[in-house]
Amino acid sequence: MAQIFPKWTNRLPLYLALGVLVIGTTVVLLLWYYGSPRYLEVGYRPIQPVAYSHKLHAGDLGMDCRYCHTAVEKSRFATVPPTQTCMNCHQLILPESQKLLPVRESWATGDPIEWVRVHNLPDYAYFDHSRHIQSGVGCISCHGNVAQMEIVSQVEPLNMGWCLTCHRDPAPNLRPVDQVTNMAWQPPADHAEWAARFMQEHNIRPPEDCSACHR
Amino acid sequence: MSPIKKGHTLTGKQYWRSLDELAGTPEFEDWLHREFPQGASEWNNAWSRRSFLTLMGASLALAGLSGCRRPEEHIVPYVKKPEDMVPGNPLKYATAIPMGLHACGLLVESHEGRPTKIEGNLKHPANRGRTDARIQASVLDLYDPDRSTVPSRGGVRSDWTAFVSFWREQFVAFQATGGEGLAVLSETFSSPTMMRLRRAFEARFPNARWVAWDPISDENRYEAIRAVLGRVHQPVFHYDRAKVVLSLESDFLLTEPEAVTATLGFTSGRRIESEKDQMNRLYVVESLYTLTGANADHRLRINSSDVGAFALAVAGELQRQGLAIEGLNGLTVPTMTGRAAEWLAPLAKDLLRARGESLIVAGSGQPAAVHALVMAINGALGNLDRTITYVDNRDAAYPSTSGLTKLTADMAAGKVSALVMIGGNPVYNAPADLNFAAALSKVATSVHLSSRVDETSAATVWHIPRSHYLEMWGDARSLDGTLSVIQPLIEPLYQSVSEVELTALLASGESARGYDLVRETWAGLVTGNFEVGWQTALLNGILSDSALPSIPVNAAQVGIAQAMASHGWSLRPTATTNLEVVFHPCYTTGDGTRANNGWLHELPDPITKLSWDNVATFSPKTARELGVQNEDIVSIQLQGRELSIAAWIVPGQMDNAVGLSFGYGREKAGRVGNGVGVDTYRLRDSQNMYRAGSATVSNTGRRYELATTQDHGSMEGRPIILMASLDEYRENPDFITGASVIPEFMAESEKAKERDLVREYPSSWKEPDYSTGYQWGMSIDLTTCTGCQACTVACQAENNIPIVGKEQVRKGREMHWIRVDRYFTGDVEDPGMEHQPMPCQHCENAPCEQVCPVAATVHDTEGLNVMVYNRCIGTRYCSNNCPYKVRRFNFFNYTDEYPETIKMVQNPEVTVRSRGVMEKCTYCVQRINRGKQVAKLENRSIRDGEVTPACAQACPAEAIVFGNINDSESRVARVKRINRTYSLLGELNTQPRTTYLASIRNPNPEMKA
Amino acid sequence: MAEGERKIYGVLAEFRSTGDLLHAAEKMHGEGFRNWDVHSPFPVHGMDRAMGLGRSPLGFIVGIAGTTGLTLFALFLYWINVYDYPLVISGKPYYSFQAFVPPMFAITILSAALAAFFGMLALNKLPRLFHPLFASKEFEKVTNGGMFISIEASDPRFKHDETAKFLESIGATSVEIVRGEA
Amino acid sequence: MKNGRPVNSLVVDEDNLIPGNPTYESITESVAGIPEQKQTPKAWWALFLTAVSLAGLFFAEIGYLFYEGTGIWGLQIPVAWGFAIVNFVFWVGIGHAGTLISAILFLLRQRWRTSINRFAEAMTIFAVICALMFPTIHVGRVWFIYWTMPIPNQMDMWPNFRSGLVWDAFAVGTYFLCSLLFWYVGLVPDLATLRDRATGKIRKMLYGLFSLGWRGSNRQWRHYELAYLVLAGISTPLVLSVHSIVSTDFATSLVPGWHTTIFPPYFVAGAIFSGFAMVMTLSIIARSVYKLEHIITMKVLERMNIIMLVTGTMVGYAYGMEFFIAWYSGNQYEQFTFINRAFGPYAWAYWIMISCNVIAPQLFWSKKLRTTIPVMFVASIVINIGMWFERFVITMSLSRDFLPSSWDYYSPTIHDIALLVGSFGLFFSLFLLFLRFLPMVAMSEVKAILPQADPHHHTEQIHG
Repeated sequence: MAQIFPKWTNRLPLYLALGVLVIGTTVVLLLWYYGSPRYLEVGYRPIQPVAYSHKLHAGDLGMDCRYCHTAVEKSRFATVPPTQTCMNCHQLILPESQKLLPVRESWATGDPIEWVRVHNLPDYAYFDHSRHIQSGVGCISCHGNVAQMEIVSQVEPLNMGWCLTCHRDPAPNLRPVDQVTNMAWQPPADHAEWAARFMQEHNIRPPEDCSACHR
Repeated sequence: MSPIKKGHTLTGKQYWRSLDELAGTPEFEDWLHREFPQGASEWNNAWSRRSFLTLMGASLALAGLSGCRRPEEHIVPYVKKPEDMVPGNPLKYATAIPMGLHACGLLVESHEGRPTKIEGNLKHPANRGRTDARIQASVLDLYDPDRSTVPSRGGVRSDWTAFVSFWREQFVAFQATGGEGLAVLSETFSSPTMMRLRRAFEARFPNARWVAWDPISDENRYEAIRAVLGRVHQPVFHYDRAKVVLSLESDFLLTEPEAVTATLGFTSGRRIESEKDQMNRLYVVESLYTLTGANADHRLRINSSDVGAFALAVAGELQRQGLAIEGLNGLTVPTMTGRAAEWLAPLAKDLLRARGESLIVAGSGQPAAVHALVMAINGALGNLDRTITYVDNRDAAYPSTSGLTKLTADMAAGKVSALVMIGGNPVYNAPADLNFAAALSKVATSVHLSSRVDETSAATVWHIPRSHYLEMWGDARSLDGTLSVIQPLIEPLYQSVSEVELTALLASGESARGYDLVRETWAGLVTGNFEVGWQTALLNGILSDSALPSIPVNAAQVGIAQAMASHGWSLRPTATTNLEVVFHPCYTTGDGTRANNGWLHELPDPITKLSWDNVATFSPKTARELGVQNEDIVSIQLQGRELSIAAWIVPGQMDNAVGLSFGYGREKAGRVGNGVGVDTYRLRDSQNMYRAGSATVSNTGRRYELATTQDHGSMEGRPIILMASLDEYRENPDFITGASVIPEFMAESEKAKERDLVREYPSSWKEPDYSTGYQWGMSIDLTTCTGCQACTVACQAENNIPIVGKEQVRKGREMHWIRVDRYFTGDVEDPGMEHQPMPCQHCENAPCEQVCPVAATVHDTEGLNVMVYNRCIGTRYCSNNCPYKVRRFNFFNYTDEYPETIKMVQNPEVTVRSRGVMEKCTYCVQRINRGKQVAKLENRSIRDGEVTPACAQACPAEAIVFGNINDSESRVARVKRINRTYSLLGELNTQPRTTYLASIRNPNPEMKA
Repeated sequence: MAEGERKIYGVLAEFRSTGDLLHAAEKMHGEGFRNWDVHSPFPVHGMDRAMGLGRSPLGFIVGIAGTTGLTLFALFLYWINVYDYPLVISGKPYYSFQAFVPPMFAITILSAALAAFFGMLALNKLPRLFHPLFASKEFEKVTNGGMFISIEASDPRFKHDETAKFLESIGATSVEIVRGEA
Repeated sequence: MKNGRPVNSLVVDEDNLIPGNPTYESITESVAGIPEQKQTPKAWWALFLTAVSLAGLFFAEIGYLFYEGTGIWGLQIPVAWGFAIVNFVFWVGIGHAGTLISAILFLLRQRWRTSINRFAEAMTIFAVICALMFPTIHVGRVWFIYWTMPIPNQMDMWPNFRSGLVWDAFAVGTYFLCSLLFWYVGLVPDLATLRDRATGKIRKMLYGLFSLGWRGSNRQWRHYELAYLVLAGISTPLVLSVHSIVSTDFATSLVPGWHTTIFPPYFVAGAIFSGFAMVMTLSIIARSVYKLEHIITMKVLERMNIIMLVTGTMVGYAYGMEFFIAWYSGNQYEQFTFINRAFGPYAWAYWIMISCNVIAPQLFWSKKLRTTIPVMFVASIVINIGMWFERFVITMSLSRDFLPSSWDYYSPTIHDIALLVGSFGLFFSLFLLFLRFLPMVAMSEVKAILPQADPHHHTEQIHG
């Protein structure tokens, strides 16, 4: 009669312990997955003002990346091409196409086309395209097989840990410098030995220093 | 397919990335005009790069352990890309900065069309790649948000074409009268194009007049030269050729226009590699404490008005010692007393010993008489054509106060119907007795070309926006006549014109483009194929061997006595007991034109270490007598004019002298400069331009808070700046050793080790291996460093260092990555002064690193102590543990308050720091990385001297050397091996990568200190 | 009342003082009861001996937990500083363990403390919010000043009335039959 | 022997710790009676409302701080640590007395502790809560504070375990948890008492819940006592280590005036000193508000005063020793720092510290003074002021370190002061809630030291 709690409450502590255990782990795991760039960044696929197809140009037509992204070998930025570059061909090819209307407008009015940035590093991280190209890191390593993308999307997380994995062991991502833009290139059987030699010759020692990317 | 991820709500434009590409295009200018309607005082702070860290911060916190769902960001490419421009790689263009009658050659760095950083042009003889703080800061003036954007008539928005048509009418009208009643008031200039157009103007309007005037100038010197040589010649001082220099109140190392050139030359005579080398010797006679005085081997404080008498006494002594000085006869040589008397004999002896290699220079503040006398003495000492040459610069418009006086009188008398002012700001800085403003109100048509609607523009009918020199075509000669093109780095941001374009309009009635005008002039200057010559000139920044030939000046013709007599000049000592006011230009704001430049305001004065204010300086003795202390507001009466200003005590200043600097108290400078300091021009009259006796000073009892960056001026007997005289150094070349407070047992190992001061003590564990690859290090020579602080501003410009404002500086929160410490040495009443640049020392055993809880500051493999802003959480522990206190903390989001234009000056290669993070000198790691990139592309290693931090690059004394200490042949390695090398606070075993070369002075052994 | 149907949990006897309690306990132990217990507002000196209880194993649990915590943390520090991301900090060795002593110590203490707390609860089978004894009104005194001995019906030597008598014989001031629910 | 007390007690002078032969029930009555009061005393309300409004100020200030940034404080370079750190060290120090009384005195069988240990422990917990606030809010980017904890992240970065601040995080965090467990373990039997006396359903439920179904069974007491002993055992080295580690924030730096080996013992002494002062202040208030003179007796207060006298003198010795070592080291920076402390711009703070911490406690040499309530009340407050200034003086060593060029003078802003005052508000709010709803004296422990609690009490003649 003086009992405050019914008998079943004696099992509460057990349930509680189990509950905490289960929920705790789930929360951690969820955070681990949904909180990570692999989820947050990968798959970012904005619609561009011009329905430009990398698949068509780089893939089917087999244009080289550097035709448009001219500065990639000389500069930090790969650079998005000026309207001029589009017009070089499209004054003759499909001059009437509806898809190309924004381009022609830009060309006429001089208002630049506002492309949406897909691969975007925080401003405190300084990535230099030219140095990676020179060291034989293929475009595909970071940007994925753009030549197969109708609409470009982000395929790698591009977070610091991800960068470090390659900086700590670059060999798998190296290729002959003349192959960097080749999306179809496959590493030969003896890639490992080749990479070792290549790193030797070009004295490739990817820095893990903070100062390499942050200034 | 995965859904398109929209960013979290991030309103406003993302300027940065886009701005990079946009700047300089027409769209951008439209935007600017939208952004800054004339006189707009409020601006909106859209999100932009500078706030990125904060932003990422907040969102990172939201998104847990990783990056955020980022905002949608746009890339705005060019429509037509300008050729030879690769986005991401800065370009450098050669141009020149006009400085009145002088000019310095520059290489300006431009990012995607935005000039961001100014460097010296190595090919230019005037500054040989070096700059000073004023030049470094001039890029900020370009983006000054308070510049006027369109011409205005009677304060109403107008435009250039309107003015052109207006002027056409005037033009026609004046042609009839040959320009009767038409006058032009310009700044001094030394420019072929300007002179060509001026002549055209004068030809067109014979009855018109053209007056050139600067509030602060060498007019007295020119007057003397005219009196003695019959016409004005430009003197060129070759400090590099002088063994003995006597400065009679000349601050040639800082405030004189040719400071950079002079510093280069002077310090080249003081750079010593070992105790065997020779040093030049500098005597300074002055009443205020100037930076030149601070660098003197012997300094004599004396009343400004007695300097002339002293010069005459020196002349007399020289004669007594057997030097014949022409035309001195008839002048009574005054007798000196006290230290001045003790000086004469040894000084004269030293000068005689260095005949032809000595140089006496009088300050611009000294009357013409003194300058004339100095010419005579220099002549007699055989210095003419050696350490001093004269050139006949026909392209120079020399200043004329008498011209201004006459013009103002006529204006007041209504004789002037139209006045065109090309630059200048006479309403603010004309001598008070001329009452220029009143006179101006009598002029029917007044036009003012000015970068902003300043005091003068507000009083004129027409205001025409003036182009910044980085926006305009022009040309300029430096003192020796070397000719350089001024070519624009960017299209004018606003509807502004250059002085050249305005003058052209005045002269021809037609609006012309600066480019054509300059080319037209140069057609007559370039020999051989014009296009080729022109392109080379543009490339090199100078016209090769355009330096003017020196005019042979015969000492005999220097008839000083006659000149004196004819002009009624006197050198008699004024036995003044009452207070003497001595005016001097402010190093930073100059004559006041730079008063809206935050970098310059925040830069502390090298002597007082005060920022954001000007003060009346007193010697401790005088202050005691007047019962005045620092920050007391004193009232100064002078010839019936009164001024209230805060007092500051400067040990070593002459007693009974009151130092007042120009350039403050602007009312229409802009949001930065308005109301900063006190306008001292109000005390100045045309008779006493630089000094005035019989002032009375009283303490008002009120106080005014001043912001100083250094509260304590004594070294407290600590081994901070190690010093010796040249003789002491020769006796004991290793005087460094044991000079610091190292305990005995350590001193042993100290002696044992050979002189590479990076490694000092045995370590109790295995130290990291720095023996391979690049190992960066720096050496700072305290012997040559003058303390001019060019490094400080250069660093501020390069590294996006924020301006924090007076209140924050007063709190002790200034952000300069490299500060220059100033210490007084010796006697309290008449002390010596030492300066020490203080950047991060990049200790190998950096105390800051071990205390950071998040490893935000660590070492990299090249020995840099790196500060990772985006990892920093802001505990400030590192700063506490830094014995050099070189770390700076963002207590607020300082850059947040910046107007958008100012953000355009920021260097995209350097992260803009957000609130709550620590920052510090990085050895300009962005430049190191750039150097590595270039080297990598060319598949080689970085050459010595290829990578230079902003401070080293600017330093006009070449005191800072940077490089790879692993390469024993590199300059820095060699300099570090000099036996004067020591590491500051080395006994803490921090093992700094930045070391100092002890300060050596070269006093005259025959003269008592 | 419903008590009739309710199953007997055991007998609860009250005693006057700690002295009586102790002696009673000695006797109980002598009689060889197993499922019985002594209840008092505070631990009674010498009671463990009287009831013939050995040392609590809690000590070992704590000791093991402490050392495990220490070892794991030390290994973790070694891993992050030497393998995962070695950084040159103030020119010190990667594994400058001297500097890691304070956190190691803290972790040791922490794991020990947690072990002590949760170990104690586990050994005492707490929390246990329901207990048949709480049914007794008298029993409320136990946290105030009351001294009790309880014997569970499950005890092999438990005999309804005899046990009650026995308890009175060893000094119980009152004896109560406690019933759990059916 | 009077009222037949046993002679086997470890403490010689134990006569009437609890005067007037109380019964178990009377103890329960007087202690448990307080939280059961139907009518909350006016005095309590008055104190509580003041405290809560100050606590409100505290959190308002924190809000403003997060909005504006640390610039609202008087901080600068060189003095980059100001009130926040001073307050942190101060509050951690306060905490120490609690653990000391509960743990160390327990191990030393100092039975007189039982009347004060409960709220001394409570005080510890609340003080540590206040303390933990400051290092958290004083960082520039507080939203990244979790970076000081080893949590796996996308940067592959870990905290720097060489940093004194990380040590702090671990030490103080551990300290907080252990104190909490220790306190709660002690509470369980008393909560059971409240449970059994409770009338209202909710009170029954709550006390029932938190007393975990305690039955006072000896099989439970057996583990319980050992757990309590173990916790006391590990808390002892912990409490000594915590302030030692806090002191290494300063001692492991190279700032002259910080870089000293004497800091750990000297900080611990200081902590105990200030902690006891705070306990004194609180117990005087508590016993007068709740009429507990018969439980918190003059004897107890007097013993605390003696401890304050001793620790105060130890602290005084440390002050002296600092100067001696500075001179003896022959290091001019050290020497200057200490001369500067006594005669420099912060001399005022230094002499406040000396007079409050070294001179004030000397009063307690006199029996008369150390047994007069008003004297000890004032003294206890004065001592805490002094101890706050000790931390202030030490922190201000920053204002003048190696290079005179960087010397500067730090002066706090209104916000610095508001946060300091506010933290007291938080502390007292929590403490008053504790007084209102929990037994402020460990009943079961007090009962255990009553004469009649000893089984051999009446019967010892038999065992001759």
